[in-house]
Order: sequence, then structure tokens, then C-alpha cells
Amino acid sequence: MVALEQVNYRLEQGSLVALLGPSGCGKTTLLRMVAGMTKASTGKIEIRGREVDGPQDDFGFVFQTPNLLPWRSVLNNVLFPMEIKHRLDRAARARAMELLTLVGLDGFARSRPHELSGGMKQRVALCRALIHQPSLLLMDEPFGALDELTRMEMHDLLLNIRKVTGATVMFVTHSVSEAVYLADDILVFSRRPGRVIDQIKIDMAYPRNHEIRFSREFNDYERRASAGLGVLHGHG
Amino acid sequence: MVALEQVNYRLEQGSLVALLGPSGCGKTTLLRMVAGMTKASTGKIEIRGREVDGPQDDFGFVFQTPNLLPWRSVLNNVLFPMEIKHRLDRAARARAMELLTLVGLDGFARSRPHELSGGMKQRVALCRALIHQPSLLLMDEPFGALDELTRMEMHDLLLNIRKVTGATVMFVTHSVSEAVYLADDILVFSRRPGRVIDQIKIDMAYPRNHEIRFSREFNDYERRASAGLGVLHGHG
Amino acid sequence: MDKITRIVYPLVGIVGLIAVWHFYVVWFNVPMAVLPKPLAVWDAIVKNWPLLLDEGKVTLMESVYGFLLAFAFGVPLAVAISSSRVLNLMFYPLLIATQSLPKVALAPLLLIWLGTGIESKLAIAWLVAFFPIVVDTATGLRGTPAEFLDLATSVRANGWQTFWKIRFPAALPFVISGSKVAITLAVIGAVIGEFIGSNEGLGNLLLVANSQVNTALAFAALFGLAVLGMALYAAVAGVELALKPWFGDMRHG
Amino acid sequence: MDKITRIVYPLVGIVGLIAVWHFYVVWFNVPMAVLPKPLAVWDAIVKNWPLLLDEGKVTLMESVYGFLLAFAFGVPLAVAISSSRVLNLMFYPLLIATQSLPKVALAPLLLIWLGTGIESKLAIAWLVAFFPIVVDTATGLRGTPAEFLDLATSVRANGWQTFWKIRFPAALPFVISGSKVAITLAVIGAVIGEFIGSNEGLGNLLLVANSQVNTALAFAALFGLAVLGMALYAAVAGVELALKPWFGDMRHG
Amino acid sequence: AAQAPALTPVTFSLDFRALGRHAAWYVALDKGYYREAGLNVTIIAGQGTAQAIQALESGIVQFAFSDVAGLVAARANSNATAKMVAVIYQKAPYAVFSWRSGVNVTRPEQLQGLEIGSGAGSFTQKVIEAFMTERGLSRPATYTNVDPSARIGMLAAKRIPAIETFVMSQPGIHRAIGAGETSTFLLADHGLMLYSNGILVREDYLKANPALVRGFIAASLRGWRDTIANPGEAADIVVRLNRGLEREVALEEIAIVNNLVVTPLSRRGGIGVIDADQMQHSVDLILKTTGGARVTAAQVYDASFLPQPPVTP
Ligand SMILES: Nc1ncnc2c1ncn2[C@@H]1O[C@H](COP(=O)(O)OP(=O)(O)OP(=O)(O)O)[C@@H](O)[C@H]1O
Ligand SMILES: Nc1ncnc2c1ncn2[C@@H]1O[C@H](COP(=O)(O)OP(=O)(O)OP(=O)(O)O)[C@@H](O)[C@H]1O
Ligand SMILES: [Mg+2]
Ligand SMILES: [Mg+2]
Repeated sequence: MVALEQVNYRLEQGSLVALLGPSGCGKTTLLRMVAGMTKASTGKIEIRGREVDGPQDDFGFVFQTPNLLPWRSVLNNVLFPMEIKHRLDRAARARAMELLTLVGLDGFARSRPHELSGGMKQRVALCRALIHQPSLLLMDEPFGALDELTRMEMHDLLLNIRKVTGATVMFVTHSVSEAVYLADDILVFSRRPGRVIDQIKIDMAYPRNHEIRFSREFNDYERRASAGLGVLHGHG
Repeated sequence: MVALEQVNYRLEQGSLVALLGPSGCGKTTLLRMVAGMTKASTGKIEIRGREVDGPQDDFGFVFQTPNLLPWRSVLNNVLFPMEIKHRLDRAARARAMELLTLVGLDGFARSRPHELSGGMKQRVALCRALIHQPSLLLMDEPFGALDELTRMEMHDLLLNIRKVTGATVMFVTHSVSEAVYLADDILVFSRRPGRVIDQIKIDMAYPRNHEIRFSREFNDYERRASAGLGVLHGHG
Repeated sequence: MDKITRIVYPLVGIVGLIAVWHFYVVWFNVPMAVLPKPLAVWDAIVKNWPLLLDEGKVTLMESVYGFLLAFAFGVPLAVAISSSRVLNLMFYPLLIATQSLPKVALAPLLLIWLGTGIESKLAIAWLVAFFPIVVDTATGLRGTPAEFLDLATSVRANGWQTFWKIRFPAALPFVISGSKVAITLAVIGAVIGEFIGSNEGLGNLLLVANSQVNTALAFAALFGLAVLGMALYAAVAGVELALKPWFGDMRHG
Repeated sequence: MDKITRIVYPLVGIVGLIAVWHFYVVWFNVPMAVLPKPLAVWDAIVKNWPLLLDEGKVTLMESVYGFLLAFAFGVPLAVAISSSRVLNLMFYPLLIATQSLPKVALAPLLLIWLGTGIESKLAIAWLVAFFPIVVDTATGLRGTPAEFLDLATSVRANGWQTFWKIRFPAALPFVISGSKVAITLAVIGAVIGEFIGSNEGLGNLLLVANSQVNTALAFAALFGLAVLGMALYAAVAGVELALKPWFGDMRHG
Repeated sequence: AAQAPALTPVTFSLDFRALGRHAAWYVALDKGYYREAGLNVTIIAGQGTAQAIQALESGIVQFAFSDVAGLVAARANSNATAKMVAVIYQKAPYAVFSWRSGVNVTRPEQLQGLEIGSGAGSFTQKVIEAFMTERGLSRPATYTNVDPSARIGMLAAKRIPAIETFVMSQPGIHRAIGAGETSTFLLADHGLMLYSNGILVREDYLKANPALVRGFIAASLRGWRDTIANPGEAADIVVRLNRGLEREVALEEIAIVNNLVVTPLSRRGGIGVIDADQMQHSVDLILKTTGGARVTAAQVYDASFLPQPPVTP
């Protein structure tokens, strides 16, 4: 249960929740607080219940930029968390290769980060976040820097990975269509100080494909989220 | 008239054409060739007719990043092209202030770039591209780095500026919805080597507002453009 | 509060060093001819205060002028080197070669060419100080962000305009970072110049004191040089700080 | 083709310099005691080839060991300074102060402490070379990209792990860039050490030749030093080049 | 000065930086002896005898204070054309210092096998060897290169048993380790016959300006005479004109150099006198120690510019 100001939200095991809000409203801060990476400077963040148990260790984080270490190979980047946790064994290596295969990069295990394109790098970062089989995946605008087509490919990849691994995902974005396409639930944040002003349950079946972007349903969700953000009121 | 491989396109005076295509297909290269900033290494680019007369000088360029010079004030950044063209007179200054007022930054004329947010910087870059009253405005993914909400604001600002100045605009993007929202015409490019595979005339009246994003019409345009890009065929 | 720690900690460092020095001399019974006690040096400083000040002024002037010379020659050289690959290939190895030559060995030559006036001292200070300025300025000039150059192309700026309005201002933080190194080297250069042929300056005082085995005075001269070096460094660092807002979001500097 | 220009142009530069030198001596009738003709220096080099090689080896060893010492001390000092604000405030001003002291002036002290063996030469080379290593390494360590540190936090790396697996490797390009400056300084340091107290090395040869007003041999020794400096610089630059792919997209090269 | 006749500017290079031992030159300058000779003299510091010769050869100075040994080497190795026109140090200043409580060198025999701190390529080493050979001492001393700036400290710290340096360094050594603790072994006091420092002029300059050279020498020698007669006044002058010098040290140095300048020969022949036999002996000794090309004694000096009558102390 994540409490931010007046709003409570129950994060279901295995669900994907998108945090949608304007720039500077505190999405990143919230995510970092969930991960225990930042202490709440004002307000309080409480985490309890079995769904997100011991968040300090049991999560994977994907940043807006890939943050790959340039002096390590792709494989060693993926294995980095295991090395830190002193769990760098054969099983870890096997799992790393599995994950790289899952994202279609098994051929690049020995490559260096600078030889990869932006989308490929972000896929490596995704593998790295998943290597220790976290029950919670925290993603902070992971695809913000990618072009729209690569982004759509990554969307399907993420949904696929989530299906395979069963991970719970918190996904920060400021793209309405991204939020609608990916999420079970969208939390819409207001401008600073970020209050949750809308909570949208997306009732569209998985697996989704990009055709649904043009469906009436999708459109209605987009409109509701946009209205929540105040995009539509500016230009009545 | 811009000829790229087999496709001819007649750019109407005062129209806004969006170049939509996947990353690396040559959109930037094409735009730079139109501006005379890059020579065609393979293929040929021909420009003639009254609509785009003497492109070497009579255009304004807006880059993906704002490219403001950090050691100059906002006003002096806007005036930079006039300084280069030795036309730094009182009229130029007056016009710079007019443009800054138009984009809502008249209060920031004396500020330095690093004091501005991303969106504000890109607005300054827009003013700089317009300062010498070019008949052609070339924009290369100018809003790619902005968050979606700021981006929508910039869309309306661009449409407004174009109405006021009457400039002809070539706009590179890989966002389908951005292309549809802004353009009179969309040229859809294939993957490398970029051929124009579709040309979509957007018949929606200006001024547009963000409500139309949820209209059937808008949706159909989006779907057609996406199909052209091949987004929808990957996951039938 | 922060201002206080910024003064207190360096003082603690200095006091600690002085204490180590004192007890080293006392416990190991180091002869005065080798290393005087801090107190003896302090006495020498107090007693020779006006002398130190006068000689310090001379060395200060030589250092500053030498630095300015290094700046005035180094920046254009960097421009030449960075704008022409041929010049770069032709002169960069020579530049590096001059750097590994002990300036003390070249100094007599300069003295003979330029005489014993201020010219030879400036030349040595220049020779010592200009390398970091050239290297850093050239790095800065070559490293102009591609976006800025794109901007220049898009407004049809000619080479001259591109240089003066883009490349050069963009390289300024590098120029200053080179200057920070250069200014302390200029002090050393000035002292070497005084060693070789001069009747004034702290370097000269140092040698005179040495030849009379007046180690306390020699250390007082060294102290003067250290203060001089720090002050000049601080001055350049101050310029850097003052320019920082100018270069707000540039990577370097 | 490119390889050829990379060799031809530097040669053109050197040949040009030698030509200027030759005609300067001829036209202005410069006495040999002041500046010998290039040809005379060449003769001296040829005649004293084995001697230059032997002495060069000594100076080379001193330079390399001095550099390694500077590296071995400079890097940990940089680590200390960059990881503790207190240590930084305490020692940075002292560091700068030592930089503006002429090493020639400190050398006698070191000689007296360390004797006339290799130790004193190493100490001087160390003293001269370690500043750029400390400064650049500290800059690199302090400048670890925030994203990398975020990554470290996100995987709960402790301070030790963060240092060894993130901060230090990220600072390596800076360490090398400092080493490039340090290696030429190490040569100078070794020569100063030889000046002050040694019976061998190119610096000693230079002094001996100078005291006999054998300028041709003195210039031959200087030539040897220049070659030595360039070779060592090239070696470090080679290491840098070899590591480049390792740091592919990092900002600093 | 109103209506003074135009003075000819000349520059004079000392062998080292200005110290008490150089008082005489400043006396001549301060008392206007040079001006009376129609010269506007600038005295500049030197950086060793070899460099003083370089400065002379290059023409940045017209007169230099350097030694016969350096002159012979420069003529042999670099085609120098300088000549000595007055010998100031009739006795060589080479001395070996040691702790009285240590090796305490007082007799030539003690030099055998002694480790001596010396300069790189120092001529003194060769002189010591020649000196020992003359006395039939077969076992040579060993030398460790120690820069002059560190030499006294090394002795004081007992890091080296003995050092060689000019005898004028005695006051500094006394200050560093105490007068009673030091023993000074001046080779000249034990039979070394070697001309040392004097006034050097280039041959072409000598030919072109004989009167001027005469005037310079005479004025300089007057300075020396005054210094010998009144060391206290000379010390005052040199300390006044060179900041950082200490009067007591300067005074002691003056006493020491006076001892080198005033010999039975110079008492008779005047300060600066050049005795042909002694010069021949000196050059022979130098050539014997350095090898080198053939240089004759006649080439290196010219006694004809000394004042008549001589300036006797
Ligand atoms: N709840 C909060 N507690 C403490 N600080 C906050 C909070 N919310 C926002 N802030 C502050 O607001 C600023 C912006 O926050 P943050 O980076 O989390 O925004 P964001 O929504 O991630 O923006 P963007 O979309 O641009 O990444 C930060 O400096 C942060 O310190
Ligand atoms: N017609 C062309 N002529 C010459 N080179 C081309 C052409 N088209 C593409 N290229 C080459 O392809 C590469 C990518 O081109 P460009 O940067 O223009 O792509 P883009 O569509 O702008 O991609 P992005 O959306 O990532 O900015 C460039 O290296 C360019 O040299
Ligand atoms: Mg954020
Ligand atoms: Mg592009």
C-alpha cells in the first residue's frame, strides 16, 4: 500500500500500475521512496503488506537512461546486481543469458554498451533489473528517450516479460497513450505537490496489440487520463 | 519541389508538412539537404519553384536540442542569426522582443539559458529560427525531448506562430499523433533507405485543439500513418 | 558556517604540517643547516617582513607578466594547432618535447638571447606556463559541441564568425582550467629565471640565503613563494567561479 | 596514407626547426659556446651514441620509477581527498602551495634526507609528477556520473563496492589524462634529481658538458631528454588509446 | 650629475650571484671609480664560471669574472676567444671541509680514499687528483655529486664525511656546524700552485677597445685595493647594494678572498698581476687533468692591459 497525501492505492501482486503526471510533480521521487533510495523529505511514505514485502532489496529499478557501465560487457552489466549481492554463480549466468535471449540480445552478450542502439541498451537495463528475480519492478520513464516505433516494440516486450516473470510493475511515464497501453491501473498525478487526482482501471485484456490504440475504448481511456492531467481544459 | 528517390512532393506556400519515419531513415539528412547544410552523398536533391526560393538563406532551423549558446542571454540568443548576417539593428531587437512576447517569454529576455526549463529553451530556439522572417521553417524533432504535456502546449504555440507569421514549415517527427495534430500533409518514410511510402493529406480545420485527438477522424489518420510505418503489421 | 569550515580546515591542515615539522626537527635533532625549526622560520619572516614583501612584489610581477605572455602566445598557438591538422601534426610533438626538457637547462640560453633584464625571466615563465594553456585551449577548441557548430552552419556563419562567436567562447572554460595550472607554473618559471640571473625577487633571496647557510631566511622565502602561488591560483579560481553562471550548463568547467 | 602523414608532418616540423636553428647560427654568427650548429650537435650525438644510450637508460629508469611512485601515492591521495570533504579542505591548499614551490629549491632537502642514491631522484620525480595525477584523479572521482551512483544505490552497493566497481573505473580516463602530464614531469623531476646529486644520467651528462663549455654535447644530452620525454608520453597516450573502446561513450577521453 | 661626459655602458658578469666575496667590484662601482674611467658599469649575477664565459662569448657582457680552468676548457671545446687580462685570485680557492670530530682533513695524505661531496663535472676533482699525484699519493679520493645548494647541509647532517667547495663558503659552514667543529683544508696552503679567477675579455673587444679595457681593469683593482685596506667599509657597500646579504658573513668572506688576492707576488707586482711562469704552470696543470685540445698559455692571457704603475695592496 502506497500512501501519498490523501490517496491510498493497493498494488496487486502481478499487476502493472502506471504513474502518469506532469513533469516535476514528484513521480520519480515517489518511485525512489518506494525503493528506499530516497528518504521522504516532506510528507511520509508507508509501505506494508505482503505484496511489496521488504522493498529495500526485492526490487529492480529501470532508469530513464540505460545507465549501463561502459567498461563492462553487456553480460557483465546484466550480472552487476548479482556481483554486488555476492551471488555471482553459474545459475546467475544462466539466468542472465535467458533474459538476454528473452529480449533478443543473446547475440550481444560480449558486446560493449557503446556498440548498442538506445533501444538495445534499455533492453539490457531491463534484464539487469530482472536478474535477481525481484517481485517488484520499478520503471522511471524507461522509454522516454526512444523514438515512437522502438517504444512500441519495447511496450510489447515489457508486457511479454511481465507475463513470463510474473513481476509486479510500477511504471512512471508522462505519455498518456503509453500509460493506457501498458497498465492495469493508472494513477494520474496533479501538478506539484503531486496528489493523485484520478485512478483509472484499464479493463482491456492482455495480450494487447497496437490495433487497440485506435479502438473507441482506448480512446476513451486516453481522453479521461488527459482530462485528469488538464490537457484538454486549456483549449476548450 | 523536393525529390527523394521516386517521390515528388509540392510544398505549398504557408503549409505545414510533417516528415514521419522510423529512426535512421534519413529525415534529418533530408532536412539538412533542403537547408543546404549537408550535401547529398548518394542520390540527388533538387529544389526549385517559387515556393522555396533560395533555401540557402531564407530558412530557419530548429534542432532536436535547443542549442542555445550558454554564454548569451535569451535575447542575444534570439538575435544571434541577425548578428551573423550583420543586421543587428533596432528593428531586429524590436522583432526579437515581439517574438519572445509571442511565446510568452518577454519576461526572460535578460535571463541565461540555464535558468530556463526545456520547453522554455525550445521556445527561445523557435524565436531564433524566426528572427530573420524566413519563408521556410525547418524543424527536426524539435519537441522530442519534452514531456508530453509541455509538448502539447508547444504544438498549439507552433500552430499559433505559423498562423501569425505565415511561415511554411517542414516538421520532422517520429510521433504519429504529433504529425497528425500539426500537419496539413504527412510524408511517411520507410526504413532505410528512406523512400516516401505514403502521403497523407490531413483535412482537419485549423485552429485545432487537443479534443480532436479523440475524434474518429484523428484516429483514422493515426491508424493510416501507423500502418504506413508498419507498426501495426508486426502484431497482427 | 560553511565559510568558517572553509577557513578552519585548511588552517588545521597547515598547523598539523607545522607540528609534524617541529617535532621531526626536535626528536631527530636535525641540524639547523638542514631544516630550521618552524619558529626560527617564523622569526625570519617577521624580521624580514619588508624585504619579503619587496622581493615578493618583484616575483609577483614576473609571474603575472609571464603568465599573461603565456596566455597571449598560448591561446593563438592553440587556435592554430586546433584549426589545422597539419600544424597540429607538425608542432604537437615538438611541444611535448619542449615539455620534457628541464627549463633550468634552457634558461642560460634564454639569458644569453634576452639578457639579464626582465625579458629573460618573462621568457622562462612563459616557456613553463604556456604548455597547459595550449593543451587545454586546443582541447576546448577541438571539443566544440557539434550542436553549436550545427547552429553556426544553419545561420551561414563564416569561419571567422564561427570561431569568434562559437568555438572560442565555448572553449573558455578549458582556457581557464589550463590557466589554473599555468599560473602556478608561471611562479616556478619566474623563480627559475631569478635563479639564472637576477639580483632581486624571492628566488634570488632564496639563493642568497642558501649560500650564506641562512636556512631560516631561505625557508621564509619559500613560504613567500607558497603564499604567492596560492594567491595567484585563488585569483584564477575566482575568475573561474565568476564565469560559471556564464557557462551554466556546459559540461566542462 | 594517414600513417604516412602522421610521420611526415612531425618530421617536417622538426626539420623546419632545425633549419631555422642552423641559419640563425650562421647568419647571426652565434658563437659555439652559446649555441652550436645542428651539425655539431649531430656529430656529438653520433660520437657519444653509446654514452647517451647508457645515461639515457638511467634517466629512463628514474623517470619511470618516479612516475610509478607518483601514481602509487597520487591515486590513493586523490581517493582520500575526493571521498572526504574535510581531508580535501585540509590538504588541497597545501597541495597547491607545494606546486608553486620550485622543486629545485626543495631538492637539496630531499637529498639530505634521502642521500645521493636513487631514492632522492625518485622522490623528486615523484614530487614533481604526482600533482597532476592527484588533481585529475580527484576530479574524475568527484565527477562520477550521477546515473552510475543511482545504479549503485538501486542495487544496494556498499561504499566499498561503489568505489571499486563504479567510481574508480569511471575515473580511469581522468587518471590517464593526468598521467600524460605526469610522465613528462617525471622526466624533469629525474633530471632535477640528477642535477642536485648524481653521477649518472642525462641530467648529469648535461651538467658535466656544461661545466666544460662543451655545448655540442650538452645539446646532445638535451636531445636525448626530448626523445625520452616524447617516447614516454607516447607510451601513456598509447595506453589511453588502447583503453578508449573500454570507455566508449564516456564524456571524458 | 650635470654636464658629465657621456659614459660608455659596459656590463660585467660575476661568476656567481653577488656575495660578500664580490665586495670589491661594488666598492669600485659605489665609489665611482668606473665612472671616473668613463664607464657606466652594470654588474650582473652569474651562474657559474662556465656560464660567465658563455655570456662573454655571446656578447651580452663585455667583461666576465671567471677562472683559468673554465677558459682553457672553453677554448678547447667551443672555440672561445676570451683572454684573461688580470688574475684576481692568485691562489686557487679550492678547499676540502670536514668535521674536526670526523675525518678532520688537515694533511694531503688524508685525501686518499676519502669520499668527497663535489659537483658534477667539477674541475676541482681533477685539481685534487693532480695535487695528490704531485705529492706521490697514489690512492685517489672518491667523489659523490652533490649540488652546491645541498653540500653544506649534507656535511652538517653527517651524510658525507667531507665536501669540496670554495674556501669562501667557510662562514656558512662555520654557521652550520660551528667554527670549532670544522677543519678547512685549503689546497693552495699546502703547495697547490694554480691561477684561478680573473677578468676575462674577448679578443676582438680587446683589440677594438684597449683604452676602455685598461680603464676597467684599473678601476676594478682600485676597488680591490680599498677592499683589502678597509674590509668593513667594503662589507657595508656590498650589503647595501645587494639585499638579503648579512654583514658579518660578508665581512668574513672578504677576509677570506683577500687572502687569495694578496700574495708575495701581488704585493710586488700589484693586484691582478699575471706571472708568465705561474700561468704556464696553471695551464699545464689544467691540460694535464682535462686532456682536451692543444691550448697554449700564451693564448689564454694578455698581461699588457694591467695598470702601470701597478695597484699594490
Ligand atoms: N513528495 C515529495 N517529497 C519530497 N520532494 C518532492 C516530492 N515531490 C516532488 N518533490 C521535489 O520536486 C522535484 C521534482 O520531483 P521529481 O523529479 O520526482 O518529478 P517527476 O515527476 O519525476 O518529474 P519528471 O517527469 O520531469 O521526471 C524534486 O526536486 C523533488 O525533490
Ligand atoms: N538520402 C541519404 N543520403 C545520404 N545519407 C543518408 C541518406 N539517408 C540516410 N542517410 C544516412 O543514414 C543515417 C541516418 O540518417 P538521419 O540521421 O538523417 O536519420 P533520421 O531519420 O533523422 O533518424 P532519427 O529519427 O534517429 O533522427 C545517417 O548516417 C545518414 O548519413
Ligand atoms: Mg522523473
Ligand atoms: Mg534525425
